Amino acid sequence: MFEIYVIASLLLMVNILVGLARVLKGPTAADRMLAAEMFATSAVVILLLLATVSGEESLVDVALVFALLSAVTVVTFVSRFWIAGDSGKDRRAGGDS
Amino acid sequence: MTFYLLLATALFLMALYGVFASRHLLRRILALNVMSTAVFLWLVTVARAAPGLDPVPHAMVLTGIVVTVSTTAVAVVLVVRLRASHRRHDLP
Amino acid sequence: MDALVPLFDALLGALLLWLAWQSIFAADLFRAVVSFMIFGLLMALAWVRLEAPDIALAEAAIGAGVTGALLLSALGRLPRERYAEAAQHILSHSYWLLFWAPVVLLAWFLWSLEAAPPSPPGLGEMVAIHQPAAGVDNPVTAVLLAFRALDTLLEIGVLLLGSLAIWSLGPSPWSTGPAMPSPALPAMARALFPAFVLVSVYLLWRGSHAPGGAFPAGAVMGAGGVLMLLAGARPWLTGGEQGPWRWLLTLGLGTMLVVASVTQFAGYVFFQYPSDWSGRLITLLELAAGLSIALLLFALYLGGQPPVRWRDRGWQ
Amino acid sequence: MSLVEWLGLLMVLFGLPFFFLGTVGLLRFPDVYTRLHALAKGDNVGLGLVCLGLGLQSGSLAMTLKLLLIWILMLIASATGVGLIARTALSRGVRPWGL
Amino acid sequence: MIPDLFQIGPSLLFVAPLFAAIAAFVRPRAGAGIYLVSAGLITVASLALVLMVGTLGAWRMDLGGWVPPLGIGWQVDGLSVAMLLLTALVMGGAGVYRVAEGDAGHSPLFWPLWLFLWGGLNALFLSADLFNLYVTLELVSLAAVALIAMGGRTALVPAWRYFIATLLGSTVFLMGVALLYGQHGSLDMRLLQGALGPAAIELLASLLITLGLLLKGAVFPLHFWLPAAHGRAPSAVSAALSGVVVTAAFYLMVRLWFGPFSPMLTPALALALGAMGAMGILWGGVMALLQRRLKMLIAYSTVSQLGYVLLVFPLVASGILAAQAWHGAVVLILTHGFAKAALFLSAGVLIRSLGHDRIDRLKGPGQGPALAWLAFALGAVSLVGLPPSGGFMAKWWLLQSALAAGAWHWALVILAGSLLTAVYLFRVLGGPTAGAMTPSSDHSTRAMGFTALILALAAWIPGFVPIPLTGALADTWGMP
Repeated sequence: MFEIYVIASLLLMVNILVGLARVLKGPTAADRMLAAEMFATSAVVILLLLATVSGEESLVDVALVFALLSAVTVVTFVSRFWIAGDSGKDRRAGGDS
Repeated sequence: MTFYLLLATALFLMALYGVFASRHLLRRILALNVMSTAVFLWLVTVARAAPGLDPVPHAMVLTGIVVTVSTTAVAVVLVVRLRASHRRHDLP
Repeated sequence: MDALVPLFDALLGALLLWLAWQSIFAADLFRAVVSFMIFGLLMALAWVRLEAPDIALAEAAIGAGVTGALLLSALGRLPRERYAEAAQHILSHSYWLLFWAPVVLLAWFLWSLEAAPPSPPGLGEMVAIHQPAAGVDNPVTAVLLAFRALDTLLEIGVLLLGSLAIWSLGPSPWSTGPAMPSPALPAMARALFPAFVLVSVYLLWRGSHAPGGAFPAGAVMGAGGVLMLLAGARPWLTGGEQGPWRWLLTLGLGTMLVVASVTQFAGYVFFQYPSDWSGRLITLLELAAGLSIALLLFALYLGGQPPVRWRDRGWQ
Repeated sequence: MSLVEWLGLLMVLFGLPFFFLGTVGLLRFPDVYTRLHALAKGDNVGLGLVCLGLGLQSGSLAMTLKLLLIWILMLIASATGVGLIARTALSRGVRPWGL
Repeated sequence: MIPDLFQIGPSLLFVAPLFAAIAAFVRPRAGAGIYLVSAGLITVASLALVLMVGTLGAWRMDLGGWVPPLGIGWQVDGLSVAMLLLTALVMGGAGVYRVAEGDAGHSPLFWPLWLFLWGGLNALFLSADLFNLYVTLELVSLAAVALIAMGGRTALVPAWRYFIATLLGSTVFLMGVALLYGQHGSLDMRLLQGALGPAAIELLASLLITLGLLLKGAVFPLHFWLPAAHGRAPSAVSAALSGVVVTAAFYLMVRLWFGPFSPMLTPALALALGAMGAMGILWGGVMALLQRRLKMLIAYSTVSQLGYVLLVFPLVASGILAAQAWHGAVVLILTHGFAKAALFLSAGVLIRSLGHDRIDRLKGPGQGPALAWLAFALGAVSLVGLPPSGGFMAKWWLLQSALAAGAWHWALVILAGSLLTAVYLFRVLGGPTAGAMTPSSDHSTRAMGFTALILALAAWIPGFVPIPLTGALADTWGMP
């Protein structure tokens, strides 16, 4: 059973690797941010799987911290960087901010 | 474990190059952060290879992370101030 | 399964290298910052692979919390032009020595690595022998707060000094309220805040016998403060001279200094804990340090001296 | 292995494809709004199934509660985050696909 | 039980500035008062430590009772207490100058930052643990960068350059420390002493550490950040930076290369370090000659004068009169610190009373307070190295060693550097001596000039009473 989990975490890593294409392409900042959020979730799952495989309970704590703090990044993103009403920048969804 | 030592060395060199080659100040801060992460990676790998998992490098890295956070914060704020007062964010 | 683990390592290493490259040389600055944040995320996995969950915890708490928020906020204050000349070569006059010397040295080192692989002696056994005398179950905590307590004292000093340095540069450069009135944001902050308190208390409690302790706990709490600030809560921390918060910011450093020096008058050496009290003193130091670290990280995020009186925005 | 553990393994295996589909959506969907949709599936359903499955296998109440907490936290974060990003994108004039 | 003075003394030097920093932060209005009380305490303790080492010999402390390699050790020997005394006098004097300057336009955060800088420096000079040294170096850099930035808008860019250079230096330093720890499982300098050999990794580690320190010490090809940072900072801060903060890097180089790294100090390496020093002496001197602002001139002079310290490596490696050369380098660090602080402080007084520091306009009659000019002249004479000043003793010892070893090129560099120093400093002094000097006008300018004068006089002490100083220095672990 544990082999399956190791394979699963390996596949999730490949998943992250593929998803990096969105970070590269954009086009808007939100697209890049979304990809990062996606990776955070994937990392949480990898941590949980590894915790089960290794029996190391503290990895679940690491996952817990990631889950708790993932909100902070998104909220900072929309309230400090990619601010509402800053229009015209993304009109054609091509201009990156 | 040699793999992680090589990874740390590669990251260190790449970041070192980045500190010199990049013009934007924020990018230099990122490069310095990658550089210290590479040093931490080296220390933790050494701890892993030692007999019975050496906790001293772990403590050193934890201290180092806190120090890096403070210096990064000061550097980031300095960049913002520089931009506000000099209208520039790149320096040779 | 034995073949899978090196594969995992290799994939992780390739991703880390690629992300580091992106965060230093990406043409678009926001892409660089996002890559750096993902780099931090995956570094946590590397720490786990190297059996250092305590560092993974600290990296997760700080990278996804205050550092990420600070970088994004600073980026919002910088002009949004594209940066095409990502890696301009400015290795002019005096830089060459500084750059090429380590490169040559490390290349030479890599070449000699195969000949003589490092065989770290480590201090693991010595820590294990002396750990009972320190009165804590977690070896990393024993090193941080007993054997190398001076480092930890100075580390908290560096945090305090960092906030002072930032404050001395001027008032907070970014507006504090939410950019867009949204009912969802305060609701989320209110829902999450108990979770922040719960998790940091839990981490502080875990620290005595397992990975955790003052720093991750403080970092989680500090990030919770940042979230509340962004959601429109009025912070308690102000720039005035009155009030208990200046004491609280210095509580960690002050407590460590007092504990370190007071025992000398009872015949102990500097920073020696009386053996019966060691465990309890370390718990006290963790509590004080955790509280200060949370406030100090929040202060670092503010990016400048907070106003003497916050505009009362309440819950929007 | 007991029946509960088999059930757990099955749930984990059902949860994982959501992540791969999420990535496919992230890469192939035409605009921010549709990509948000793809992302939310992975966060909510995929993580939920994995957490439940691992919780069933862990056999300890504390661990199961912690796993549930992780899922709930991620739910809250992703629900609000998706809303905020979509709202901001609209107000910044990012045009939805097909309009 | 009676507290042990050998324990209390060093720990007081560490604890007092940090406590005072906290107090000055919590009670900003009482900042100057808190500073004066703590400065007096620290200065007395530093003097006491010098006397104790001079009469009773050096000792070590194991913090928390944990013996290295497990714990962190402090060393209290001749070299450390000499640096602690330098710190106490320069930081103390420059702080009093700042008090005399008055509160107008000062940030209330100045005193906490200043005291943090002092505490960090004291911790640095006491520490015998390489990782602990890294943390103290970072503490010192952070405090220094914030203090430089207090020089106003024009100081922001120099502050940034300094910060990046010093952060890079720290990180490279830490990489070297990590390599050493991986090899030996120890961070204590004395434990590493016997263990290090000429193996490849150890040589690499020591070179990385040295590279980091060269960057922090602004040694010739890496000096790019120093002049602007020291020239733009407030004068009291410039005095502390040039007098103590930069020299901390040189202190560590001397400590490490004559301590744990000594098996790796090959003649070629010593020659390379000496050549960098010599280039710095000449380049810094020429650049100082070309400056148009007084504080920039003094800042370039730091690049030049500290180059002398690096000459100690080839001179000691030659093996003839090695102790002489070593003493010369350490006394040079001390006298340079005092003289340079005096120069910056008197330049500050001149800026305050004249409103500018343009060298060409300093010439002519009635140019500023006499006390400041006196301090400037006394400091300049010691910096040039004219007898019987302390600077003369330092350069004389270095010269003697060079001549005894037949190293004519080093002797030539020493003399040429002194000549350059004389030319650029007397270019400044040539003006006011021709005209009439006015007595100091107001009370605070007089007090400021007086602190500068005291520091200038401190630079002369080794010229008159070299014996006690060398007596204390002789008990330094690892001295050749």
